[in-house]
Amino acid sequence: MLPTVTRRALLATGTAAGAATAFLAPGIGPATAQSPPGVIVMAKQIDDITSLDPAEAFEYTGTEIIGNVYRKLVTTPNDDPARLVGDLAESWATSDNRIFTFTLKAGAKFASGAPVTAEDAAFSLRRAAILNKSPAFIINQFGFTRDNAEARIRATDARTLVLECAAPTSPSFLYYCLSAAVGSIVEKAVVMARAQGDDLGNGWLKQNSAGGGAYVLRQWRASESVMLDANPNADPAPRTRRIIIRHMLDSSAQLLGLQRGDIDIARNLVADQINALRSDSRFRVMPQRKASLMYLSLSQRHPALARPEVRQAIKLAIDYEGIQRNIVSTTYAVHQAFLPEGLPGALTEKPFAQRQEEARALLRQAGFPNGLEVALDYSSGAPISDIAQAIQAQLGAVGIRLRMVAGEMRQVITKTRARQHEMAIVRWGSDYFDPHSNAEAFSMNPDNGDNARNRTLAWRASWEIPDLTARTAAAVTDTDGARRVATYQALQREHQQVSPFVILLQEIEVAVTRANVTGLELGPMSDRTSFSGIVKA
Amino acid sequence: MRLKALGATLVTVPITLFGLVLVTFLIGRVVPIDPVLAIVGDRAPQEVVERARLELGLDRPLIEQFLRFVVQIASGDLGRSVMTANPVTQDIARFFPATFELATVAIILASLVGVPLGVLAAVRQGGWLDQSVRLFCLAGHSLPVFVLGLLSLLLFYAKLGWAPGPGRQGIAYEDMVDVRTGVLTVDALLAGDWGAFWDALAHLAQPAGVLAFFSLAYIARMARAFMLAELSSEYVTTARAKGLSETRIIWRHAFRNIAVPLVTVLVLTYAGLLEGAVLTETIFSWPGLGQYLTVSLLNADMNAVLGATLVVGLIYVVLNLFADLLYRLLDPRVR
Amino acid sequence: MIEVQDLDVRFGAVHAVRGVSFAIAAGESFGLVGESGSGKSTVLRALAGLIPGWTGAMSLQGRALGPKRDRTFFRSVQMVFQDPYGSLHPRQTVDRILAEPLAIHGLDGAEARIRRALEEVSLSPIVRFRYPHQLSGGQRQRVAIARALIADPSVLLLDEPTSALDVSVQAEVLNLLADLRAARQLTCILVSHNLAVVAHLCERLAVMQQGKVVEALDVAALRAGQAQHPHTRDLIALSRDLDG
Amino acid sequence: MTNPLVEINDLRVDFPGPNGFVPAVRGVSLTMGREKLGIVGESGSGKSVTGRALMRLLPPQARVAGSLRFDGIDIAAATPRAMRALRGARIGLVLQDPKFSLNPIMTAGAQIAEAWATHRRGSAKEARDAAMSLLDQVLIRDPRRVYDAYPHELSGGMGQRVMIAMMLAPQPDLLIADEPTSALDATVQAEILRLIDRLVTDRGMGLMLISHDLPLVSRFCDRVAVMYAGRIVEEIAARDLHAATHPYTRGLLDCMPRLDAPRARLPVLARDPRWLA
Amino acid sequence: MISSDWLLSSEPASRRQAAWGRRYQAWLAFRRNPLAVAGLAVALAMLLMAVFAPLLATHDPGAQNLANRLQPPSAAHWFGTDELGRDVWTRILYGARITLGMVVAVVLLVAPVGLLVGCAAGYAGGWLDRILMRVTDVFLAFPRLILALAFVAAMKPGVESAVAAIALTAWPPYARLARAETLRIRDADFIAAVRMAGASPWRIVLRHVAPVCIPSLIVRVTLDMSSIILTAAGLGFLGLGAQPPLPEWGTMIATARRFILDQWWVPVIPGIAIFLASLSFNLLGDGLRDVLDPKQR
Repeated sequence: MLPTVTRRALLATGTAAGAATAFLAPGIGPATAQSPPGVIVMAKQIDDITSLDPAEAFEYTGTEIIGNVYRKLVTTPNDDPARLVGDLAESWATSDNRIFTFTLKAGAKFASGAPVTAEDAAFSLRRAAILNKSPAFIINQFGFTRDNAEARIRATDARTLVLECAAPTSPSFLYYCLSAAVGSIVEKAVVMARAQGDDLGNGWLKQNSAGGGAYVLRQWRASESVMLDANPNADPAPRTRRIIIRHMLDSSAQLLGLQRGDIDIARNLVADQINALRSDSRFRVMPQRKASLMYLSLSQRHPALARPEVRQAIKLAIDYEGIQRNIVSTTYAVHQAFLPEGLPGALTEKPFAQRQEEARALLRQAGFPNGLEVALDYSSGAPISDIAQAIQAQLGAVGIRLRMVAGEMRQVITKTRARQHEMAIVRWGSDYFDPHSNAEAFSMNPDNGDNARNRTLAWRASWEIPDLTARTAAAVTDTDGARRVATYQALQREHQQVSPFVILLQEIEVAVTRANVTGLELGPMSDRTSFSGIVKA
Repeated sequence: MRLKALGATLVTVPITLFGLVLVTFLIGRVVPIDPVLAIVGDRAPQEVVERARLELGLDRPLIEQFLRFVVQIASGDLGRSVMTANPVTQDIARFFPATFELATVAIILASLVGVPLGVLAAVRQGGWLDQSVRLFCLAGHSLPVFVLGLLSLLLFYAKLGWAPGPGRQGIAYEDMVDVRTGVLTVDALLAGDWGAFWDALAHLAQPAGVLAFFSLAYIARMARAFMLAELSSEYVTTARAKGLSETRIIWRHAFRNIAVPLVTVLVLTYAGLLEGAVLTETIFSWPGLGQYLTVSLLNADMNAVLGATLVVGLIYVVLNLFADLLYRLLDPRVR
Repeated sequence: MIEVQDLDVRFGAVHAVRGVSFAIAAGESFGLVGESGSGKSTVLRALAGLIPGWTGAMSLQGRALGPKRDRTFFRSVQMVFQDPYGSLHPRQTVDRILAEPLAIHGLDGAEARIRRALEEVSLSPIVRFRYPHQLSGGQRQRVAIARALIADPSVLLLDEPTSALDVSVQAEVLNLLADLRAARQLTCILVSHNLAVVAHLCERLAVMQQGKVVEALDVAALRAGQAQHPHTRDLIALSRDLDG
Repeated sequence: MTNPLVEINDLRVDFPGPNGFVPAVRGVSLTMGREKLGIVGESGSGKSVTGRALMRLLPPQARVAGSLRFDGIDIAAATPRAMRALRGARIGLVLQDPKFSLNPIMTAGAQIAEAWATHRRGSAKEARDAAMSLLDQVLIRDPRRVYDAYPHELSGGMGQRVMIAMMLAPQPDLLIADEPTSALDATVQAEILRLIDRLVTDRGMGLMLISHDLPLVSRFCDRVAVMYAGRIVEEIAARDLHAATHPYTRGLLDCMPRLDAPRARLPVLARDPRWLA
Repeated sequence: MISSDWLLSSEPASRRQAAWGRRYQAWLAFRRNPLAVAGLAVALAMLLMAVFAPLLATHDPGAQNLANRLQPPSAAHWFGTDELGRDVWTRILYGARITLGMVVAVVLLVAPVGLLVGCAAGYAGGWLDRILMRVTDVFLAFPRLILALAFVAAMKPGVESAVAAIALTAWPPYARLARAETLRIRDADFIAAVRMAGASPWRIVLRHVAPVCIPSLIVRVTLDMSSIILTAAGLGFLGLGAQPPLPEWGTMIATARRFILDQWWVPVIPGIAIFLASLSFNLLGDGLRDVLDPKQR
């Protein structure tokens, strides 16, 4: 998934910080303005939205909105994300791990009032496969293509949907993939009525909705606001009539608005601001681990970084705890495995801590008694730039001198995608709620050539791993859920020791609401964040 | 003579715009951000990436890309923005009124304060008033506009609660007034909604004030300089010899003479505000053209960047032309 | 020495000089008289090569002059301008102003030449390192004359050299010019609106009106009241009227 | 004549320079009635400063000492309001170059009408009529066109007529003309001076004609005061000018080239430091 | 030898004495404006701070101490510590080097180019003038910050790019100014006199026209220094200026602005530094204008 957008990261750093509270000590602050009753106002950086068509949207905010406007066949509850539950589907089954049958619940309706049929579901999945936009691979990895989608995704009756995969697959893998935003069910009649040429209604659906979720999209103004109105046919009905998401780039502006009562929920406060609000009874701080990692990528093209001792030395030179505690205390947690906590199979072991002597010894052993010099690409916004500087100092202490190359977030990504970096700090969010999403990225590299078709993160680091690739690929097809989890844990342990990735931190999303606002549910993936329970007292 | 000069100026407009397109295009091509990234994301399969690259025509020779782009612009089509999924023209129509409103109010404020200050400073040249006006203006011009904006927000919004927070409009009025011109204050008036009007005006006050304070120095300085030159001229002596009062001499004679160059200064400052409010728009979450341009640029959304730059350049050129015309109109000597 | 044939100069729509012709022998002093806007200065500037875009023919010592003049031309032709305040570079000392032509033409002995030039125009050596704004109008015009003569030209073009000066200073400058002319056998063209000044310095003169030479005559005839053209007679009458 | 129109007694004016004050006028005393007085001197002799001091039009940095009286009124002590009532209404001032001394963006007529309206009560129409009639009086053939013309559209001579009309509008008692013709061609120069001469004579006003041109002044004035380096070195009736005694005056008269009498060398003025004493 | 008598002599005996006398006169005039003198003093103080930063610094500007972050001013840390526990006083000192260095670099890049382009265009006229002025038009028609942003984005964020970007946006007004000055004097008699002396166009432009433009250019440059500082800070604010860990003042504000209320000194101290530097250049330029360029007052 797209790492959160560029400038918002730059500007997110926020200004006014929690200290605004100093001005606004209870009772002596100016009269608090109030957002209108029955309306929830949420401040968020929403300039990453480029489309609200579920077959196309692939960014945090877009999928979050889609998650509230559409329903999927299956989903996972946020209180137990490993458990699969039906959303529109009542039941699902497979006999051979290749052909899957879903039975839809009776009585579910779209916002238009029309009932949700299996044909709508089949149409939605076919549509995603045929349009083949960025997130389509989540569905297409089961063998669906523009040409065969019609035949392999079928509604056999009003409530029965049959999916025919190209090869046997782990059922949980398929179900988790279908729970992604791209698996959202759209209303065929409404969408096709707006179709232009062969766009299957994509042009219209970018800015409109045709779903059955808790809310309907009333209006999206790019980089300005999103307005959601309650879906009259929703079941259960949302508790708030209207939700307005306002684009606020500056975290301090979000904080001030929250304190003034102009906004009910702030989504992009930074660590120091959150710390200051924690003890304030007028606010509620809600943390939620996200399936998003921050890591160092060490290009294996660099001769020194290709040495296992050097990689290990770097892993041992960094003060993970110090960075987390001092720089990103509330917004990141130390995490050292490629599956983020919350995803099935995530490994919580942290084998690395700062051991400078050991690191120096490893460097000497690798033949660098006088240390070495490496370029570090990083994006220039906080907190990454702070972290980068801390890492520079910590690696410098063991003799690895970093040449700092700051850039735009997308610039760093462009560079790593072109395999032009030596060392880079990058973030990675899981694409869908299955271990394979990250496993594929971090430990598969089927073709290390420059013209490879599958350019995973391992490919970007030029890490040639035929054995790991095969083992990771095999894990997907493992139909035994428990064994699959165990396989992933083993992979992660090995990966921690040998990989050219120094996984540093896992993101914690923190929403801060006013005390009278309840019911916001943050999910580990943004399409799991639910607005339907939000209510203002 | 006059028409000929005007004609010559008009001929330069397309040349300037062409240069603008060329430079923007070149910058767009060397930005080390993959434009495809903004469309398909970081995780899209290689096949999707390549298809997008093909659709954008990025595989063609640079010259061909440029020519195609020029032809497309010439036909009035600025393409579609990747960021907003809208045609760029439509985006600009939406973002520009916000900037226009902000810059207009700011220039009005700055002129209303800056011009009299400058004139008074000139009249009392060397006196304490002159010195304090000087210091005040220079101080305003020495403070980074983002610091000023943040401090203003903290003081007037957070601490005193006098001004509404960032944004163009209170939540209560969101989507309540029909968009006709895109300028919220005007739309509210057209709709006869006084509440919405005052709300929009209140939201304008802070960002416009900050912008105005920043431009004040330049305007006052120029007004003072022009005024000093006029006050030492012979016709002012004549006016004094006629027995006119100082007030009349200053405002009816000298000021009317500086009005012409001053209008030019104001128009150019205004052009600067229309294009240069990026930082203010950022601080005050003002959905204007400056913000649109910056975000597009940092996302390598080149259609949007090129389109918006072109429009801003066009506005600048047109305003320049307008200043020129106004000069010809107001000053009998060049008629 | 100098021949001007059918000289025409236009500035945009303004036809400033219309078919002016005259010829001057070596060592002769020739005057051009007229009111402001009569085109007399334009003729002089065209001759000096300071105005592009003229038509007609001009020659110096038999050699035709083109639109561009080379360095040898500027060795032999020099000019003194009307406004001594505007003709000296405001940021250069007298020394630097006088040294410039020497540097351009690569003449040696700059030190001696500058000292001699100052002496020649009766300027005290103490003004040498002053800036123009530290000099009086008469001193400045002397510097301008020294600059014109420092590279030993044979032709001197004088564009209203005294009209910006007080009468007492005018007398000094006119005397100086007369002396220098005699000493160096200079060929001079003097442009002035003042008939008396022209008569004082020149042997022959032409009267200009609206870009045309309306009458050419020698000074003796002028003094004898033998002018034919009414404009010339008007000028003479006024001159006598105001001087009388 | 009971009261002299102008009484100047030991006027001294200094201007600030980079190294302290520099004297411009050093003890000028002068009396004039409703006559035509010429003040002559070379540049820097202080003649213009004297004229402007009388109207209190010197820049504020100037230091003025001595007494200035106009029709018995103490100029130095007059309130700004009283000064405004004097300026224009009782003393007019014609400056050298109409290109600069007229407001470039007001029509000629409007500037005349303004001068009239400032000192007379009357409607806009009356002011306009008065301006028209004044333009007529300064012998402008097409007053209507000139009324609506901007200064840059007028020739130098026309501009100077407008200037004169403007200064005569409130019918002052004294007209100070500061080099009124030195920016003009000789042909026009004479016309303007004759016009001033006639108007002043007709109205019985006083005229203070300030000029560097001694012969010219002597032709139009009754009396000439010759200034040198900030003081008056000689006061003489114009018709007696040929009998001037002061060597400076004599020098000024002699040093001009003459059309009727060729001279090989021009006599040069030898400045005597004693003149300053 | 160098006494005020020697300098003020009305009869200088050498070119050197004349030139210095002229400068001394300007200084005497400048000295009469107290605000300008204050500006000069502050600017000089900052310059000295920059030059002697290693001597004045109390710490290593890069030394981090995460356990000691955001400390208030104290005896150990005169201006407190920043978000990574570095000494703010030391970083301000070293920041002066970067900020002033950027200013100087921009000026050195821009002023000669603008001067030459403007003088050449103005003096030559014709097609050269037209081409050069169209080019300046293009750059003037650009939104300034956007052009700088685009340029920095096209290269990579950092001091060099910021300098280049600011220079790119700053030269057209200089060219315009120099051209206007050149046009004003091009037809003056003293230039005609030099032409009459046989000087080549280049000699005229370089030795006679350009020196006349320099005073107004100096004034403009001084006044622009403040806007260079502000633009650099603006780029830093948007994350595209000098990059951490470089202690550039604008970048320091940008990274520390989130602490403005609790640990105010972290963003406010560099803010004050920028304000003072900017104000000092503004005052200095304002005073210089009165001395060097009286007609523009």
